[in-house]
Amino acid sequence: QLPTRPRRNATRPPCPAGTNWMEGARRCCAQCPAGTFLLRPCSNHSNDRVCAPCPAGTFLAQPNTHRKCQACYECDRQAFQSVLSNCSATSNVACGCEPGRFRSCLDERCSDFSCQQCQPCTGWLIQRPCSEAQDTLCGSCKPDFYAEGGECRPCPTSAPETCSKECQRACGGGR
Amino acid sequence: HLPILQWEDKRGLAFTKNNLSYSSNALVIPVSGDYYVYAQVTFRGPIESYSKTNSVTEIITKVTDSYPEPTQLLTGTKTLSEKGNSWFQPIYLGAVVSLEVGDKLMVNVSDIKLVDYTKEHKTFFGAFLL
Amino acid sequence: HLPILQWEDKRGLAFTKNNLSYSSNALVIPVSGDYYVYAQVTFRGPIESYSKTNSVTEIITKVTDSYPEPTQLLTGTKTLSEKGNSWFQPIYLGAVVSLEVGDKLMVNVSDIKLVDYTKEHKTFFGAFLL
Amino acid sequence: HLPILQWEDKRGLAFTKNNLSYSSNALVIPVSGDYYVYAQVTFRGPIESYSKTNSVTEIITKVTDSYPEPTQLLTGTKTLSEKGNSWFQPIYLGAVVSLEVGDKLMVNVSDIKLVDYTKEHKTFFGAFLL
Repeated sequence: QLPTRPRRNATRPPCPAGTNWMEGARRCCAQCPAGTFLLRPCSNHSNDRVCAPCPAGTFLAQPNTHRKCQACYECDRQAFQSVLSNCSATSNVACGCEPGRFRSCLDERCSDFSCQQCQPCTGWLIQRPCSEAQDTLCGSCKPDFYAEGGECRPCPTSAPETCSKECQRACGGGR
Repeated sequence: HLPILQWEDKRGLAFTKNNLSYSSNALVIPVSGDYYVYAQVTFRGPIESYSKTNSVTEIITKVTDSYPEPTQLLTGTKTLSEKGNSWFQPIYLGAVVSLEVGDKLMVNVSDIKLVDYTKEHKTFFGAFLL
Repeated sequence: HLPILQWEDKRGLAFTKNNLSYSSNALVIPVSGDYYVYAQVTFRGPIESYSKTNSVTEIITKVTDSYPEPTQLLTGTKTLSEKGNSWFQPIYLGAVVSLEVGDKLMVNVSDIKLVDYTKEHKTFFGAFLL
Repeated sequence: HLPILQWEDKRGLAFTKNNLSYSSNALVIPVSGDYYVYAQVTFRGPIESYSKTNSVTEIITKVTDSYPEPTQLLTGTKTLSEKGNSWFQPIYLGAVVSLEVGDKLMVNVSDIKLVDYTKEHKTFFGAFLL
């Protein structure tokens, strides 16, 4: 018996835009729109695929021929994360930090982050307010405050003579 | 007893088949035999109003009609040395165990508030018949 | 996206069979079904000229024809508390996932320079059909 | 060579079947094929009269008639950063390896005195044919 010539693996042609290759039907089939998944694939003679909406708690952000939607993430409420936008059929949940906190990223991707408390800068002028992305940046001491030991202290109202040099400078000693 | 984790069994990557079902926080064994049972729990902290955590523990437990108390099948215990700032600690467990039809498998943890439940690919639990 | 690891698929302990093939950094699924997918990456540091690393992450990812974006299947994230001196940190991941013919599996890491690729028994990746 | 762990193969959760037998600290392979081999060792310390331990290592090793030296199949190495006080560190390893009939599988550890052997669900070892 002549050795049979192995059939060249029919490399499939790239599918036109808006369609995906379906191994079962061995043809390109229309994608389902974002927010839906492929409930029933197209048969090999017609484009009769059936799409169904993603059930609650799942989503698909792109047109697809996926058999299942992806599960939404959850915001880490115990770590003081807040929901910036809820999960919808076409987008995953977006998480941020509760007011008065900023993101401390685990790595550059920042897909994992904790919500640290913004520093209050009591006695300091605020150079840059706390935001979702970064902590408050304290500036110099407020008027009627003077810097000492890395802190801003209120100018003494009485007994100014105990005032340090910096205190006198900032608080106008001898008032 | 340590708190028992609840699981999603349908959405996203989760699924059950071949009659291995999930009910009241447990995988229910449909046919006696040897199963490879596995689970990963990602723990994370610290949680603000919370004393410092020294260790985290994950236990895969079996509850069976033939014995009144749960049996600990697999245990992972890890002490923590991350000081103060935020920490992540995954614990993976997996092994072959002999199970009877009707046995229930659960995952217990030392502290449920330290479990990272936010993403399905970080904390998961499963079993398959050999 | 995170960097993708490259693998040896023939020499030493490495092998592929039953049409599960390896090409362009991915295991290619030959037949639809449920697979136990696993990988261990041993990370090590510090590396000179390198700012302090706070954490390491390993992710097993799936790329499929049916969706334009990769799907994260399994993730291990560990913070590091070894101060300054040299450290080793293995992360093992394994679970059952449902895959379609043609799906591709890859391993992403937070930082490829921290991966200990020197010994095949310290960093490995595989899958088998149930 | 690193010390070899001894195992219980009958009592409690332990069992051997399908001719996969245990003798002189090794699992003995009854038929050639691909096996998923796994082991977890829980290490714990410190031990009195003991200098500080910097790391722990677990290795699954193969001894075969066809080669005079053991082959390291899987290795987990972890540095320790727990200062002084008591610590626990589990290391899990698992992967598919091709084995020949008569091959022996063993678990080596960096230091046997640091192994927590007190509970069967914390330190375990096994294999199954795919």
